[in-house]
Amino acid sequence: MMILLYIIFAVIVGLLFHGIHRKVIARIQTRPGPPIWQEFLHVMKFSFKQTWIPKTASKVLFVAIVPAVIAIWAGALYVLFTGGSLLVIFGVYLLHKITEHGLGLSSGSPYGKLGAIRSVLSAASEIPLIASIAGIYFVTGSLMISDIVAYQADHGILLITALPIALAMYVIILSKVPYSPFGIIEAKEIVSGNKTEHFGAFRAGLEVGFALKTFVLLAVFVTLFIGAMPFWMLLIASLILLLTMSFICALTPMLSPYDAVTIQIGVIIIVIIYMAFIAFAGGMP
Amino acid sequence: MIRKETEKKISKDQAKAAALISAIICITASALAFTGHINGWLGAGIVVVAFPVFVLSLFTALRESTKDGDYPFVGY
Amino acid sequence: MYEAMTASVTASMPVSESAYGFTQTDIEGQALFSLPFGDIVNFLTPYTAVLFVFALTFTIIALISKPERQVDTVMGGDAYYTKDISRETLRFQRFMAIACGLATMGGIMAGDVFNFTLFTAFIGITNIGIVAAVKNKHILDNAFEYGLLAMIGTLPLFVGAALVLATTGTLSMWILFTPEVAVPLFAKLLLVIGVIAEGMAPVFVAKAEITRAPGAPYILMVHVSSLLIFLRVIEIVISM
Amino acid sequence: MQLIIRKVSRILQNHNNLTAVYALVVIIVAAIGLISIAAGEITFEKDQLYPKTINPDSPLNPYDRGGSPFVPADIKAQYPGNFPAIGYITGYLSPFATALIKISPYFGTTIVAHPGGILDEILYATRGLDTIVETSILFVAFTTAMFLFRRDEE
Repeated sequence: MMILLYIIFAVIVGLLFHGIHRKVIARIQTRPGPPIWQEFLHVMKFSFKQTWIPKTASKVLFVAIVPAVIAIWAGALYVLFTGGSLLVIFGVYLLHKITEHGLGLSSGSPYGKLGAIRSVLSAASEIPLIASIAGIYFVTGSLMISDIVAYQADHGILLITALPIALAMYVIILSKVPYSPFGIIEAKEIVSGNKTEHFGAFRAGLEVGFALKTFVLLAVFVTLFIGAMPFWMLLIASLILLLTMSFICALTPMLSPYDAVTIQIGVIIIVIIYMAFIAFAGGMP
Repeated sequence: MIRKETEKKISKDQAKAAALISAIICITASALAFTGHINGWLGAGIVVVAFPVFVLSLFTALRESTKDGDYPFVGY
Repeated sequence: MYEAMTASVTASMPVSESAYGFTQTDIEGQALFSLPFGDIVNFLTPYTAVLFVFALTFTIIALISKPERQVDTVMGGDAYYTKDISRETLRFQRFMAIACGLATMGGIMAGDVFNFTLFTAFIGITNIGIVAAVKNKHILDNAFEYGLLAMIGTLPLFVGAALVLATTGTLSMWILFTPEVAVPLFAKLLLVIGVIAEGMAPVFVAKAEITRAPGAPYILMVHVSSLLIFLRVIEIVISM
Repeated sequence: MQLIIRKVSRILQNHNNLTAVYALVVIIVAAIGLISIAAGEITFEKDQLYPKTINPDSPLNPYDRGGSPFVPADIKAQYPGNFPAIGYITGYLSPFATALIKISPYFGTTIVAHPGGILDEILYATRGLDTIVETSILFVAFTTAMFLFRRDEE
């Protein structure tokens, strides 16, 4: 498998998805919105700009965190396409959280710091994540993505048979999409949150990493809950999933930080009740 | 933030060289993994490490100018 | 007799990997590597290898990176000032951050439940050490709550390990991860909530406030260690 | 709905409630534990890896391990393959010590001179890495206490 081609393709598609996301949100709010290739323009614009490291920053951390973002998601993409362990991908999801903290903390800027603090707060979203992973293992008996895909070929798609788990995963992915109601780390009152001080080439690199992230998360959801499909179908299914999220993002205000956490804890309680229910009912229906 | 005037800067040539080298590493590793000369996970590991370097050095090489006074996107 | 003994020591040292229980699981794939320390056989799977590399990277960053200088704006004016960390505090925080990184790597590699809980307690102590060096009442208040939590958390943590030993008769993950051995749900829950208290607060409130402390690379190690050890305990609990 | 969320998040965001919230979680888990003990799900495994006989008359109870000096001790191990000379003081050597043995005939003279050397002597009890980690925890805790104490003096 040409891993490099897949990564580059995923970056392009991810950037395009971000653009479509913005366009849809704008149209729902009856604004014209930017063109869908706006995110490419962003990356180009940031890379043409001057780049330096702020004087107050912790230099090594400031620079190293950007390649870390790209590297972890590129690794997650490889694991996804080779049908490796689901645990690795969601390990990467949590590692992404660490890079978010690092982004905000490294610059010394108060806005970045606030973004990092909110990012630590929103780490409660990993609890529904763990609940849904345990739920998937509970239902399918394996965490290898290839096994989960094979299970769905035999037993029907998990989106229908294990809806609460899919719901929990949906909330997790929603909390990482731009303009999400859970996106407290980049709320407008703290400028760009933890990305504030990363400008120029660093910001362009971050956009590339985040594009990879969006693509991987959407593709993981589709693969986990709908099953194996040809590549073009995967892209279309991811796009439809993204569009549902665009509607939510366009129509909901951003939650206040602790309310976002509380709602995510509510989701885990639903998943736990569901798992207790199927445990008592004796396995899957 | 205040710009530190005495900062050592990476020249465009250095950035270009880094981008070229990391691109070659990426392509070689993924090609070798594709043809089966090295393990798939090893190839992926190399690409995962080299690709971010490629992205960052490419963007650093693309930057418009190393001198002050050139703000192409100020205003609309 | 003594010669015979030392000869046997030198001869039979390299233990082949097949001596241990599992080579392939449904959860994280093929075990890559094992390092025996007597009864405690540490190992890496693809999953823990990813975590290990990440922990190593951030430990190295903590080692070589200088701390950032936090900027505070003065309200009602244009002025701002930066906070500097004193040399002693810096050295202490760096020492604690590296100890924390080493403990994290140990916890990730641990192949034995009791050893894992020990490394987790180690992480809790180093985390408090990193934060305790900061001179700021608000942060110290939160660090105090966090320290209380870490102390309470050792109880479920070690009770969990003890229950695993009592109900299965062994502590080795190589045996516990095989499907024949059943670990009660209670022991698993105790392990998880123990790690939650050691590594991270239930809803992160104290930890989020701790993040306000200056010294980014070291404060970041608090998060790196707790999230990685949480990922590891999830893997252990699901595999058991 | 919104009011409930507000109310819950108001409790969660106060760091003084932290231990109370955690204690609630511990109580819930303990309740699950009591239920599962009552339901007979938790049973003691008779075949323990590290068996222990308690002699209540011994003044050393419960630390009385038994055995006599200068005779190989009766030690059980999970992986006897790692212990070519189990029961002896050099029953287990760390990987580093093993490497040194292979290149030097004088390892015995350095047995306490490197980290792991002295612990190799303790390792006859098969769980040496635990000993290392435990002492490291103590060391780090003392370092923190020392740092804070000295800072107060300034």
